[in-house]
Amino acid sequence: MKRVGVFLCWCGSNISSAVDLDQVAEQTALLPHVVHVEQYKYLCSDPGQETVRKAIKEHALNRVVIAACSPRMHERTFRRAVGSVGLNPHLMEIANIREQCSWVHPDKVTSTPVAVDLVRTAVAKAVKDIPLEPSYVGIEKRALVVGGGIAGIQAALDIADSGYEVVLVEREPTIGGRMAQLDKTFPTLDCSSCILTPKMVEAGQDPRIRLLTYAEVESLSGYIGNFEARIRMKARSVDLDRCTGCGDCWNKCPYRSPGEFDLGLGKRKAIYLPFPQAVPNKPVLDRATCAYFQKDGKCQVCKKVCAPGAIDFEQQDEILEERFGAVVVATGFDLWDHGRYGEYGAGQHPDVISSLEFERLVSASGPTDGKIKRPSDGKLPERVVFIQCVGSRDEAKGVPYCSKVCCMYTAKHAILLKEKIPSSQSYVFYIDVRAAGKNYEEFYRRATVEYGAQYIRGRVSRIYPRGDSLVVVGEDTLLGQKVEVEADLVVLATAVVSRSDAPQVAQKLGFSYDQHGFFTEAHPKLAPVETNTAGIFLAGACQGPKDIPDTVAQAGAAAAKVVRLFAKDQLETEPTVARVDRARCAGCEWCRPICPYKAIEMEAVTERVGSGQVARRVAKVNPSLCHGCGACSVACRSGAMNLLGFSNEQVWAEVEALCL
Amino acid sequence: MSVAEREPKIVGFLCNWCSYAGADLAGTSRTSYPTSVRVIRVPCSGRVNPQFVLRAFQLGADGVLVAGCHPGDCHYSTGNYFTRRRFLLVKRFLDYLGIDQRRFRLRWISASEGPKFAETIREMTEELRQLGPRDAAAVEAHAE
Amino acid sequence: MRSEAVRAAARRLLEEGKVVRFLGHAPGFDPTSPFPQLITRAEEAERLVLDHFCAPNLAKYLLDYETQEGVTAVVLKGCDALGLARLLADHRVARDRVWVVGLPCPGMLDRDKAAALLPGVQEARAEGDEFVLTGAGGERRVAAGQVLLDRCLVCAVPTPDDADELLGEPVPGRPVPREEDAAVAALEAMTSAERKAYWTEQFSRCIRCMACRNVCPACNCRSCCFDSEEPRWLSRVTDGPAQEMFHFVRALHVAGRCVDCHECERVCPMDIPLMKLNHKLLQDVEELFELERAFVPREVEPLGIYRPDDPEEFA
Amino acid sequence: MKLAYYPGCSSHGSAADYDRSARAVAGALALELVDVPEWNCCGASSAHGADHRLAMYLPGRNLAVAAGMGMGGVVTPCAACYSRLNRAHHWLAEDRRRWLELSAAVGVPYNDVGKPRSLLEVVVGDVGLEAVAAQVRRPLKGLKAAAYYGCLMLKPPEVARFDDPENPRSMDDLLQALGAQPVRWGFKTECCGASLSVSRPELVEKLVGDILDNASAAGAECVVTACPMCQANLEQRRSERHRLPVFYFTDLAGIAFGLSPRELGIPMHLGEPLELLRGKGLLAAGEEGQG
Amino acid sequence: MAVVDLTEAAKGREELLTRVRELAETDPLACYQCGKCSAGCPLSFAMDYQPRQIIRLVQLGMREQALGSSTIWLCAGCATCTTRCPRQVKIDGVMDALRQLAGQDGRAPREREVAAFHTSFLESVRRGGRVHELGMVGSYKLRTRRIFQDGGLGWNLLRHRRLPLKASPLRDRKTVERIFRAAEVRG
Amino acid sequence: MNALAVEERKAVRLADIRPVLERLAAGGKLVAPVAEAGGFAFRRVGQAEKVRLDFYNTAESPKDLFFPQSEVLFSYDAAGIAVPEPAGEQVLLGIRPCDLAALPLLDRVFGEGPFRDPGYLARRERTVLVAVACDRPRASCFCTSFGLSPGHVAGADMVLYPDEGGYLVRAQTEAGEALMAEWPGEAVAPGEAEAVAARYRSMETPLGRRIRLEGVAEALDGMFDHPMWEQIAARCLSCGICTYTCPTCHCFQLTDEAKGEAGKRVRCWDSCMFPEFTRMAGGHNPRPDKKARVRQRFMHKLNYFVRRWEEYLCVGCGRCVESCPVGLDIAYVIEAVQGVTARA
Repeated sequence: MKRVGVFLCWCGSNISSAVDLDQVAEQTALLPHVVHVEQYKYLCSDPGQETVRKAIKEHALNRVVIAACSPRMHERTFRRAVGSVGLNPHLMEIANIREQCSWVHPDKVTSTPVAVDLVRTAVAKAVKDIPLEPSYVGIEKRALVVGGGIAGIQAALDIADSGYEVVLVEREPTIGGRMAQLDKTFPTLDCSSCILTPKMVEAGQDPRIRLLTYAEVESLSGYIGNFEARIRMKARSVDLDRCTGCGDCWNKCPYRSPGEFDLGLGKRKAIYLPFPQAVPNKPVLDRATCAYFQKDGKCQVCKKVCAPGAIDFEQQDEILEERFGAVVVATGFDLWDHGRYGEYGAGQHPDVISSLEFERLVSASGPTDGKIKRPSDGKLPERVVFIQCVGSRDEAKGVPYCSKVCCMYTAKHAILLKEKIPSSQSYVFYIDVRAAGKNYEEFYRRATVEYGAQYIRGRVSRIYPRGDSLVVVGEDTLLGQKVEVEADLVVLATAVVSRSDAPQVAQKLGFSYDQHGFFTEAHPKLAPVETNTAGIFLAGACQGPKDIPDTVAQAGAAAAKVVRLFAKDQLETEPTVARVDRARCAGCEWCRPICPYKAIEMEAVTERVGSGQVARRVAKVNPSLCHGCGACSVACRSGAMNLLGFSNEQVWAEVEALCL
Repeated sequence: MSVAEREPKIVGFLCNWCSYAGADLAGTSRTSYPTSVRVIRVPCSGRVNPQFVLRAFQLGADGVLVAGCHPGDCHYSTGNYFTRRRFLLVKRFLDYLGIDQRRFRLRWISASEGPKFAETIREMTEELRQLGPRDAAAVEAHAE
Repeated sequence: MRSEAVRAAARRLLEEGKVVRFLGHAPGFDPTSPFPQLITRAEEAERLVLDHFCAPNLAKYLLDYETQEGVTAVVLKGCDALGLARLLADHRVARDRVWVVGLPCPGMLDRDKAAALLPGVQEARAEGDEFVLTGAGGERRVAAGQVLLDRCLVCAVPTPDDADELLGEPVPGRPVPREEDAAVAALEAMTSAERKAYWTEQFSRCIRCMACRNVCPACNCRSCCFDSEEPRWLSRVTDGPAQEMFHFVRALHVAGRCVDCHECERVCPMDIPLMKLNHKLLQDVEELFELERAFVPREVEPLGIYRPDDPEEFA
Repeated sequence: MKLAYYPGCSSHGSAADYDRSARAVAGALALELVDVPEWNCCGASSAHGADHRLAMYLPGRNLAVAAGMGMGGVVTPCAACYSRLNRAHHWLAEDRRRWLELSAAVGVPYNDVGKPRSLLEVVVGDVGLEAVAAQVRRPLKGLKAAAYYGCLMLKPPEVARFDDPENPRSMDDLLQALGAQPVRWGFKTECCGASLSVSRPELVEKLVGDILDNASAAGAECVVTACPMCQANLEQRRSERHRLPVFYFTDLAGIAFGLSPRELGIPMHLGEPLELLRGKGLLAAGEEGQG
Repeated sequence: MAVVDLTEAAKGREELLTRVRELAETDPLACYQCGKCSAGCPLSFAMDYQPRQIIRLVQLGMREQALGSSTIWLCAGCATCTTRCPRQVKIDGVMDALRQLAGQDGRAPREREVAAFHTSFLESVRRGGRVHELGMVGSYKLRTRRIFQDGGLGWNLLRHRRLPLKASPLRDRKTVERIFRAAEVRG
Repeated sequence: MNALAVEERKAVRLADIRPVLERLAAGGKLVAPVAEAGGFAFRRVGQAEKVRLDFYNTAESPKDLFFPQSEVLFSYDAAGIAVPEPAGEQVLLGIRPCDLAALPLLDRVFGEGPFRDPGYLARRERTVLVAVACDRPRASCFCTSFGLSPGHVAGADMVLYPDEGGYLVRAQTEAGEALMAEWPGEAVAPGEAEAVAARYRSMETPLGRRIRLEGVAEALDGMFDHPMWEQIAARCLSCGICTYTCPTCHCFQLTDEAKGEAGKRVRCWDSCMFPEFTRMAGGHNPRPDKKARVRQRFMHKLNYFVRRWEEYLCVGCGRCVESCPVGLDIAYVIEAVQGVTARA
């Protein structure tokens, strides 16, 4: 038997002055199941709550309706009050007769019927309330960090520093990422390696961090606190335990090919260390360029010279299975391929290069030892044109968004150029200079004023060769005239884009990504490092173009979120989650794609039919993942999927009560 | 009460995170609006089953309002996109069955848009008043 | 038409043990209304027929064997095969448990139209673009357009594209403009009140026999919301609101999922124009969500996905 | 292969030579060209600045008539006509309601005849370079040629849908197949300003000069076009300092196939085109005569 | 330089934008003034406004300046601008649209000869269904009173049999006349 | 029932029936066949021209006029309980012999035994039945199998016999005679009228379908678990067409509709073909599958009802045969039973 108690709050005079509560009480008392109606001046106050508690006991109430202010205000308060006398906290409903009645309908004559309706509706819902219990899940206090660039390194260090174990997975043979390829960093012009290398070493040495380089996450299953990852350790052909990193192998290896780290501007051996500061400081054998694998199975020079016997041609890929409580994704970015710009030579002209190539040319550890030599003939370029927004802000051929970092690094390039080749002149074609950051505008000004970079506002239309130089044609839009520059080298600030396999990574790990392949944060303002999958966090440019300071800040934030999770022993989940009526569920899986949290999976059930047993598939909601939005319950035509707390029965009853 | 004076009845399904909070804001800022609306709180506009909407109409609602976060701002990230798709169809379909599509509204109302909520109710009330009670039109057509 | 072919197929499949049951058609009380026939032994193959009156879509019957052992063979026309595609997309049937005997369909005859053209018609055979009807009343040659089912006049998918074997050469679809859309447009041209009156009248005839639901390959829930007690989505009382609710929900639940097979309309004993509801939704789905051939089941249904740039009418 | 052929107005006048070589080469490649009956002017560079509808209807009528011929598509040798036909085709393809509008306006029912193609496109794409090479009797050995595509055959790419609008390759490949040596140069797709040739000759002379300068600098001995407007314009608006002969690609294909300059209408070109061919040893003794 | 009164310009802005959008099937407001169009324009050296500036004039509603410019007439229609525009503005279409608007306004074209050429051309098409080059050039010369321009060239062409004296019109000359009328009606 | 036992009463011949229809329609009590959506239906008619006596049998039987699909038994509100007024008088014109024969079967269910249904009986009481001898049987008809015929008109107050381009009208009861009193028409001698009636009684159905019923009920006694049911069920769609169009099916359920403090109890048709027909509150369903439900329907018609009332619950109207979307034919079932017995 349902016994509903209704409590009407005056809220001082906030409600009572605008609503005739006596009349509300009178009409409410007539409703089916209502056994007790009471008014009180301030229900949320201690004595007010006590009134409710007392009445529950005295009148053996098993449902409570509070007519007061918005549930967004005091739902928790009254749930607690109700719970404290042994009634399930979810057997309580609130009728919002303040914000949505007395405060907006000040005339008693018209407001009172509204209040009556709202209370009746709340009673109708309360009658359909059922007791709800939260569920609890344990937490595996180990973090998985995917991607070993500056974002991943920072996140791993922060988590480890808080005392938790971290596995850092990097698909290249070394950690370091894009930042390792850079020469200097704006706006301070610190050497990139100088600030990155110590962190790499720290990550390599921290006993709580396990580095898995040359490795990739194959799959991730499970849910917050309880993920299971399969990690593929690619065959490196080098036994990392034996290798000392002495360098004999790569010094003796007779085969050279263009090096990835230098973007093909320099050469590396078939067995190689990507760059001198690599962590781990141990080589990898590239089977695609190694004579042993590609030709005759002979050569074996590296094996012969390796004193510790670390070379292992037979090594196979290996799969590790590990459990984690949280995941930080920091898989970084790529640069847009300017081969799609036919008007800039479609990537065919050797002296039209990307800005990252310029970084390698200018880097002391680069293929030219820091001398800016142009690729075609090694000449020192005197006239260098930098073009911004190549691929960025270009819906037609590139991406519509601003890549955020190009303005600043181009200013840096102009400065570095002038420092290295004092007789040079740089020209920068730009559309807008975006220098919003601490000391950024000042830095850009230095490039123009101190270093004499010639900034021309306009997008270049065409680059074509004339003799051994390049003609760059643009408009100086401030002048309103077409301009031409003859250049020795053209540097294109190509757009920052997502990794080409970002969608697959997102699908594999189970969160969403935008139309450009950047990973989507759970909320652009309030949850910028969370994904919509609980327990998976984002750091760095995999989420969107970002410079180093922003990346490091976000990595720290992601780490903080992980640590916050690990600080608990158990996760309590809200009980207002979706639930499946297995008997009704047909297993059509319509609910599955609609769930933003991947909380719905299929399970096999067996049931008796006649004398036999049959197996069939039905949906199952993981309450730890479900956020209770209810989208699945609408997708479910049969009504097998329901949302506790806002069930079909309850909303239906509310509609019927409202429309009386 | 004569037809002209009768206040139309609107059933409003408001999502907890944006629109319900927006309606609360109208209250805290004492922005008065017609007493025509009665609110049902749902976690997300994506929770609103079109069957609820038709039921409200059948039980005598003159208008139905579904309100949720602006597209892109859904608390559950994607719920309102599904809402929008679903009700693009439902609105036309209700109209096709003879429930004038002006009687149904889906609105994006954020937690800060108290005035927009009040304005929506005012507009809808006015329009519904002009449309007249729902059955009258049908009854008239039937009588021909 | 192809009775011998279907019998041979059934015999072969059952004898070889490729399938444990075979779903085809058998003659009814009158040869113009064949019924679905299940056989499980090769010698029963003689019972089967396949003629120009075999309109019933057998796909839905596959649900009956969902949890039973063995592969089921089923005779499907192009339109029926979309019904199977629907069941597959809804994970209600596993493809490897079905053996599709595809019928490239030249169009099925409307037994009422045929009977009106030749009372007592018993048989029909196709000759080019014509049909020759024979029966007690003699023989009559009629144009295909006069006697085909409405749906066959505009059939875009006469041949199943997912068949395990075909009974004959593929038949191309007819690129005929959809006349039903004109019916939808005519309704759209009415005033809201006129539409209300129209549907009230149509729905008032409904006897809630549920045949439309039960025959529909898209209505494949294990338990229908209409049968639910709590909440009582649909009142048992057959008054105006309940009839409206029934038809609104039925149509909406197949919105974006309807395979346009017209079976609901064919089976309706009260001749309620259900396809006018389905076509309206089909048309809106195609227009609003920029889909083509929305009646072809796809992996994710139009209402199971969204696009951030979907039409915005709700600001 | 049988195609509807849209010759364009200049085939009856300033490009009568192109018309000849085009038909001759098509014949050699077993392309059957059937003239679109009663074709009308496509509106060229004038209609689109005067009236948007007119600019669609004029070429649209030709497409409608061509569709009625039931051939494997419509082809035109002229880049300007190609552009206008494609603009109309694109406009019609965007919205089927326009089919009715056009049918009513031109009095011919419109049906899609497929994307209008240029003769170059047909030769390179449909016939194929292998088939072309197979016809070569006199490889154009040592002939350095600048393939000049102009603008209208390629731009804008969503309408033209042919080759890369910035770095096209098809004519270069064709020249290579004929045995010639295409030069790398920077002005392949620059506009020569033909539409202003009559009204603003002094501007056009600059454009033509820039193009020919760049071709000469790249070492070209001749310029090859696939457009009667370009050919005429380059020939007529060049200054004294430029001596490069300007060929149609069909001229060189014809020569390579062993056809005589006369059959190809080459003597109708201005300047001294035959001198170059003679110098390269590409003309037989009997072929040195008049045009 | 004169000061541009933006509030004044704004009065005709919507109308101008609407007409341009209709005729050019593109939105000039998408342009962010990068100048890539002008930089690639082969004729920008001769124009009074850069193509980019024409778009700017349209954005601001400065109809007088846009329709009175030489640019819209000097545009050769090569579509290099449209091909390269990062915002997918059909700039060549905008030029066409502005020429049409100038014609509809009955405005004297800034480039008289260019306009006269187009008029003569279309006249020739309208008359015979196809252009008769000699007739068309003759009419152009009369229109512009430039009787002797290109005399030598004409002779040269005649000599090379590339300038036939006789026209070769359609059999039914009304065919094209009807199309012109249909377009005028749709206008 | 013996059709010949009817007392001789007045008979007239009408060359033109329109004036009579107009008079009946004007009274506001006429229910008659009208054309509707490609078929025919019994509807209350206000204008005589809408009546279609050239109808073939209606898609729905006229049982709805006595046993409505939804019937409010009582309603309540704060003020108390209200029982609806009994139905007013009506004239049902055009009922066919088969449907007419179904009424006595329903009478047994609703009018005999300890629970008599006042609503049903009131409607039966207040309805004047004007039958039409069947001149348009359909291919699916098999009334003659049940001892009926196109001329079986027992129980009607009056009968219209289509004859010689007009109608021969014969009263069979006082009520019928009273109704006929004011009618025009030329009086007909009793012998002539009987001759017409006899001609109809001797007519066959068009396909001459006759199903042997001997021993069917008895045979079914032992066939509850027969595999035949599975074969039959394999075709069934589980829809309710057969039961809802049947003139004799009469299952119903009660439902309460509450709205706040007010509400009503409504009796609605139900169908044994629906899965939830026998589902109990706890979820248990004694007839969990199609086979059990299909069997129930035929057992009820051909066995259980016979056991209780010694009559088959079928009149051979052919509606279920005609309307069944998958051609599941009751005659086929009967034949199958016969086949089983023959083999046994």
